Amino acid sequence: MVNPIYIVVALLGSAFLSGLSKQHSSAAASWLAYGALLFSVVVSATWLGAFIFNGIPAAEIFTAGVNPPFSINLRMGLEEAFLTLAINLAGMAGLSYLSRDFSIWGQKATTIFLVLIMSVNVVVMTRDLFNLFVFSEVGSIAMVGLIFTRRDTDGYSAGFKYLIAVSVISALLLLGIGFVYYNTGSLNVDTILSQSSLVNGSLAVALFLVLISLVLELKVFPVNGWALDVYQTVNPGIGSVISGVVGTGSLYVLYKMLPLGGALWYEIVLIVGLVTFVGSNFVAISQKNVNRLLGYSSVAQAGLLMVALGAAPLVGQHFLLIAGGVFLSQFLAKSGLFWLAGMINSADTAGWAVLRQKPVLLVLFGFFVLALAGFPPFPSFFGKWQLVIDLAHNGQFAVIAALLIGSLFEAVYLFRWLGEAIKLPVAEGLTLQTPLSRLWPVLLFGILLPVGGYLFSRLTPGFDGFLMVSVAFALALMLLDYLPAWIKNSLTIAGLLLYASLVYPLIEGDLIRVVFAVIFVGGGLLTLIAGYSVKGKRMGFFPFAILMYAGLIGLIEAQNLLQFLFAWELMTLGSYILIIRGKKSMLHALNYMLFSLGGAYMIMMGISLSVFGTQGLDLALMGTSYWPVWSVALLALGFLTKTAALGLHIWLPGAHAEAESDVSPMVSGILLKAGAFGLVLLFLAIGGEANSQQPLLYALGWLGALTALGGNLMAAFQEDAKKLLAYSSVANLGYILFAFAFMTHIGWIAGFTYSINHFLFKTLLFLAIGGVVLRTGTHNMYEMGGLIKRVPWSFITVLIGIITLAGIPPLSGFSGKWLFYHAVIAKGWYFQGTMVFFAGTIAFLYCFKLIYSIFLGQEKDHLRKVKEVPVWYIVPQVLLVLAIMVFSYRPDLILVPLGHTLAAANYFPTDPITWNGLTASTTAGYWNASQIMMVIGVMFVILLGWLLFMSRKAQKVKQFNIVFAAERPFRPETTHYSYNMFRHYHRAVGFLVAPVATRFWNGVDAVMHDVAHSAKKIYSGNGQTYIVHLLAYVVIIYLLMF
Amino acid sequence: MNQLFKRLEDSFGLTAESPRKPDQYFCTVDANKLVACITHLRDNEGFTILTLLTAVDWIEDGKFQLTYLLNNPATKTDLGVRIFIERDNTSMQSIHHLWGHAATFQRELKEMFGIDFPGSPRVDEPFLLEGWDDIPPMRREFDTKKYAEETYFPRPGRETNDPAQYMKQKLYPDE
Amino acid sequence: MNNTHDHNPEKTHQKFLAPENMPRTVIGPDGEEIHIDPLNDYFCSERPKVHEPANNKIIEKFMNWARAESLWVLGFGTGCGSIEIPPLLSPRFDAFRYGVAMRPTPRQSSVLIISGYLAVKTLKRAIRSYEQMQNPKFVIALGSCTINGGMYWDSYNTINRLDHYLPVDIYIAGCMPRPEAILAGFDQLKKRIKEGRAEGANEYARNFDWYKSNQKKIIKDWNMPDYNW
Amino acid sequence: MEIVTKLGFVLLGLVIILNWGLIMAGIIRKIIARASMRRGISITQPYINLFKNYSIRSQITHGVMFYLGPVFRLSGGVGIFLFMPLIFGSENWSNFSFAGDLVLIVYFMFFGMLGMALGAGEGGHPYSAIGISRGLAQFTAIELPLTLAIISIAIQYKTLSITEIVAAQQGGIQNWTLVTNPLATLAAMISFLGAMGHAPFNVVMAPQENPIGPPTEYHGTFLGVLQTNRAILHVIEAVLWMNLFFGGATNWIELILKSFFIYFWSVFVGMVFPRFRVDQSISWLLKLPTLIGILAIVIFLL
Repeated sequence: MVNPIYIVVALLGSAFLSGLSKQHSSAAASWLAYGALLFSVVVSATWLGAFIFNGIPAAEIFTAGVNPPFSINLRMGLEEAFLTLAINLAGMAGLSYLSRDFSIWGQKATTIFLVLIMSVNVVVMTRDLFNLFVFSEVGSIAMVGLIFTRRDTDGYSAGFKYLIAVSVISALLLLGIGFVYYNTGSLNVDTILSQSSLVNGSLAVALFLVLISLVLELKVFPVNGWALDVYQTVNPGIGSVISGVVGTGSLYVLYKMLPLGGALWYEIVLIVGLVTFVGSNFVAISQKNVNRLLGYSSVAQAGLLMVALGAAPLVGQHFLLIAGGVFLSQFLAKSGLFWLAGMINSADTAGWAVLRQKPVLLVLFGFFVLALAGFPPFPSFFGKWQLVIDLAHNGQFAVIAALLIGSLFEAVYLFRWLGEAIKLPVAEGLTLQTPLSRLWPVLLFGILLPVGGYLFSRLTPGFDGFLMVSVAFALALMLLDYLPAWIKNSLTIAGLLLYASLVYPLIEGDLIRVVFAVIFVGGGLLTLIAGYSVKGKRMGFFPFAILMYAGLIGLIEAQNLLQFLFAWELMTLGSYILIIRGKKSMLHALNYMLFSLGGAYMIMMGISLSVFGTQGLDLALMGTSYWPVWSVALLALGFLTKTAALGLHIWLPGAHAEAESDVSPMVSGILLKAGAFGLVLLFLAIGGEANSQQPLLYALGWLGALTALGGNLMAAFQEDAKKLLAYSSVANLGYILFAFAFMTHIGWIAGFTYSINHFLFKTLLFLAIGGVVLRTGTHNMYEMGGLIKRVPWSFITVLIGIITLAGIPPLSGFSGKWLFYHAVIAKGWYFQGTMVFFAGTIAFLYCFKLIYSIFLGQEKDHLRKVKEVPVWYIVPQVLLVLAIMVFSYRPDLILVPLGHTLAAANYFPTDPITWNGLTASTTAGYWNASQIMMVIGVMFVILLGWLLFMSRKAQKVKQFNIVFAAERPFRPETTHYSYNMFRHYHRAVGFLVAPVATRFWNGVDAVMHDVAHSAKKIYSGNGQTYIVHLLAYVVIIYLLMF
Repeated sequence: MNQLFKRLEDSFGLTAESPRKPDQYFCTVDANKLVACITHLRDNEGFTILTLLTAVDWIEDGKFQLTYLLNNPATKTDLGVRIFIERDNTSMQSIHHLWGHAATFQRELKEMFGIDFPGSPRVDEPFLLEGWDDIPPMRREFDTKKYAEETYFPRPGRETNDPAQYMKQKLYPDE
Repeated sequence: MNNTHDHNPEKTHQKFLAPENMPRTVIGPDGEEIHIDPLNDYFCSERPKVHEPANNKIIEKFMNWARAESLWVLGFGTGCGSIEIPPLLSPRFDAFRYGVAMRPTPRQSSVLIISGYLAVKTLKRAIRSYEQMQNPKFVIALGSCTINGGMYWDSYNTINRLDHYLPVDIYIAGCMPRPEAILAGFDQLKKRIKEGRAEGANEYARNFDWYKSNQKKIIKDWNMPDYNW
Repeated sequence: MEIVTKLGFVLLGLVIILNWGLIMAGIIRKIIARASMRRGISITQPYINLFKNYSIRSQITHGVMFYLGPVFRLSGGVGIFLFMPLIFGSENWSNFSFAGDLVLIVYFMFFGMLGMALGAGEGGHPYSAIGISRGLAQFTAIELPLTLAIISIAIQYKTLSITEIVAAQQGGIQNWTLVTNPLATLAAMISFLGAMGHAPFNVVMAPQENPIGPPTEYHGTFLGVLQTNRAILHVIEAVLWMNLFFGGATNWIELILKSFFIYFWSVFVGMVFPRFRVDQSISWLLKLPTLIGILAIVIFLL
């Protein structure tokens, strides 16, 4: 082992040498600096390796051979090794990144930089208070030096503000250290800690001064204006150093010192951190300036780490996992983001669209954003999860709620930013500067993120590495993205099948899971088949498609809540990217992401409420868990955001309608079922029929009915075919929610039938309509018309689709309706039931509008040469039609075993449906699907034959040969009755579809932005004000404490 | 009314005629002063309604007479303003900007007499005579009877009698 | 029937072609050019066919009986006679009892009543409506105007003889014939149908060129294929 | 052999229903005529019209759906017939009612509507589409009181099987739903007005506003098929109402009389009231009749 003191020596030495070197030997000097940093990296790495693999104890290093307090004593432990490694790595990468700037600023800059890195190394390792003070002063001065390298008014102003603020903080620190020494006679941290039992009044004040200055050093909200001004003005490369390197040092110092303050200080740090996290993220919502935004984000992440720090006594042994996960994500991601900002040179987030010129960087940007937002597979996901769970076990629900709200705020700006980068047009004159010296740090950190994620996933209790396989597969596909689409498509299909076959043995006995697995995997295969019609490379599609499907299958396979949430987030992530690929879908995708995250956080909150007092995260144990009503409500709401229940539905229509033709069925027919699956799990967990949540279920039943009505009404008034289908999905998920909320055996059978049917016909319809949209280039139904001659196959499938949708016998939609009627009668939810049936009749309106406006009526001039949709669209449709036919003819094939399953698991012990052959009957009625189908089929054929015989000589005429009051129709456009088709209906019931939900969410959005904008006003830009803020903060905390 | 005519005479050089009925007057103005005249009548003299716009073919004089019949709802008086325009390649200023419905009258005049009103909306669209390719039928040089006989397959054996002659013959065959 | 005006049908057709019937080119969704010839693309240009009566006499007789007893009249009023039709349906005359009913669409009607003088413009619409009716179809012409032009015999714009343009089954004289006369006319029509003599539709199809040339002589802006299906 | 007997009875029933539908239409029109001081058509006129339409020689077609539309429509009517038990207590006259209960019939009504909609749509005539859009819009509101009434009687009889509902009403007029559940009956009878398409709910066909709505383009055999369906549908829907609310029928005479009076109810109201615009009728149906239907359920919940 190399003594870590040599890190200091090497860095300091190289700093001196480079300072001494002349301009002409600058190359040698910079190589020397790299060497020193590399040396430091290697030293830290070897220590880290030794700690992890050999498990050696922490090493204490005493300089000058004297014991404390008369020497500098350093410690090298696991944390120190990890952090110094991070710091030195960041130093090396940062030096490379800044090398161009340094070559302009001169050798002094390199010197200052090395000194800075060295000082932070010492700050991390030192166990001596005064030493700590000295080196943090050294660091600060070096920092100011770096800030001053920007030689203009802004730079000087920011530097001075920094200097003043740091001086004030240092003064407090020095004062505190003096008092501590006075009281304890020691400056060694460990010595003081051993005496902490002696804390009396004056020592407490001394410790207060020390700790509050350390807290202030972390730029807590809202007294951080000085730091934000610095972030905004400095070179992003230096920003990354402030955020990554210096911030790390400050945090670690606080970690070291916090035990001095005792339990109270942990609480304070927790609260301060929480305020910082939520406040900074909130203020950042209305921020558009990239560097300042990054500043806010850095501060917020520091706040999050402070929360972790403050929660250390609560989380116990998981602390390193939590703090490490969050730290690693934010360290890598934030550095990476700063570096990217430097390459782009656009003050506005909108300028980041230029990243599309280098897809690799865009992917890395995505990595960074996702890591910050706490998405899997990145380390912060595991850290946050463990933090929430541990907090929940300690009953800290307010903290969890605040954390989740803060995270949601964070997601607002992060995903807005990501969306802008993916979708906005590239601004004129912006270019990406990507010299290798700047590229490799970003690449390195970007690659480290998933690697770190993998490591942390291994460390997190209860996580099964199996799920990571799919992530690895997606990453591999990302690397293969230069291949043609059909190869990748085949690979994706193969991967999906492989994954499904691996998962199948795990769920084989559980029919409920199998049904959903069939929906997810079957739907995935069918929609991916449609993907073969895409020519070219289709970059950035398949990795995310597989991610989404992996997430969906993961939901089914999940053994515990962590895996469930992991899969849930993977699915959200994959579908987000799929949705944002659509043409005008930037805002819709953002909406989708925010609602999904909101839902996911509600799920997390619900989980945390439910796991309070138990240690079990096992899904199998859920049934026995303790279920407070709020927990169930939150979980249900979380799942309902995915199924887009009324009020939470506004993200759906846009997202589904603007997505690509084969993505719409993925997200509408299949993805929505994830929410339904969640509900199924939840309702089973609360005990099936014998649950204690009747009032909540009653409310959910009404919500389902209202959703069905509202969704169908909205659908009837759409002009956009895909929006129509999307609203129809809203309504159908309302049916499903309604059916499951019955919590009776027959209700659940109806719910499953609906889920299966909706999957079948909605995938079918979206594929068919998507194909037509692909050919006609428009979503607007009134621009189409008469396409039956051009796309007969699509017409047939749409016809079958809408017959199924409308629940007309003999197709399978009717089975759902029949079960429904009987479930309603049995349950006694008459009025809700009536509302749902009313909604069902409204479905006719849009079914007719859909098929008539597109396929019947007058053919338009510009669509006269439309070709039949690609065969790759037809194939899955035909398969779906076959499935519908089989399910229509023999519903018992699924329903009978499903009934047994539900009854056998003691969830719904009484099975009211008796199957006599193919006849299903309840006490109230009976139904035989096969007989109905045969009777109707035979009758239909006979009548058709009769009419064909009678009209065999009919003259085929063309579109304008209609009776038009003895006139000629003017143009097809003026003769096709489609636009605003149900205007009369709107006049009668239009008041029901007033866009209340949209107005509400727009109001929320506006208020948030306004408040955030006002909140920003505390940052006046005046250095003196900032100091007043600082001091006032100290005073307030002091008053609060004593 | 006479005062009105006096005023108009000064401004527009109009020739008044004696009234046909107590509330119906006619006058003649120069064609190029017509628009100014009826604008004045509409805006200042209360003749706010254009009752009709019609034409008479004075083929012997080589003139078309256009009559703009205005009505003053306050005094319940009609005033017909006449102009004479040349018969050949004739055209007249449009007054559709004064009364929207004048465009319809003008369209009819164009169709039936061939009087053009440049700028009048849809003036070239046929009203009744879809696909007419002969001279406008209301011009007196157009021989309606001849046209009808040539075009519409007259039924052989049809007799036509002048009612006066016919009755005379019936009642007083000797005279 | 000599015609001094020299009509070149093709030239006239071009001259009066409606703007919306002009051939045009539109751009399809994939940028392809699509040539539209409205007359051919929007309208069926088949000629009418002769539908011979059924071979079996008894069946044909039965069918003719049904056709005769169920006369669905197209609600198309021309000239002053259109005011004589509504009283037919009033309680006083009650044409319903003879199986007469009004239908609003030519597709379902079998009787076209030309109720008075026909301007060329109206004739065009009457012909279009007649052609959209299905075989067998019958024409009743009311009043002297349809017989020989009546008081409009020398008008520049009113036809003299309907039977040069449409195959007329029954003429009902009068100016105008009263509802009683019209009822009598229906009775005559029924007789004709039952006797199998009301084959106007087939006559029209057989002599289609003659009818069409007569029609086109005065209707110069027909603006659709010869037969309006 | 059994299936042959079954088919025989089904066909015979269909023939009876069809003929009764045509005769009933004639009688009703005769009554209407007499009410407006006319002699009116002969009772056989519907037959003649039907024969006439089937004997039209020439036809045109707008495409495949132009054929399928009427077939769907007639299948809808015949299908309801096939799944409807006609005579209570008679195995032979219960058709295929063993295949499904009331829910099946309620949903099968849509089958014909869909067919009409598609066929009319293929005709390409804007008035057809306008008629369909009006009809569907109005139908949503018409179904609402009916649904409430059906749920009400389902609560009352604890079954959705038509046969059992009829069975529960046997034993005299005091057992009819009309007496035992008058509110549900009232709601359903208002629905019936809409289902029959007489005034005040006849804006769909509205001859004065658009040429007869959906079947604007239909003629000849196509129209004949639609007329056949109309004859069957009117009777069979009256039979449905009869089964649900008026004690069903134990023999053909009873069926014929009851279906006549039920159908006559819609004609009677139609003679008296003028026509609603479509938005008016929807608003109205969503108010009073819906309220009546809700009350019909509330009474059972109390």
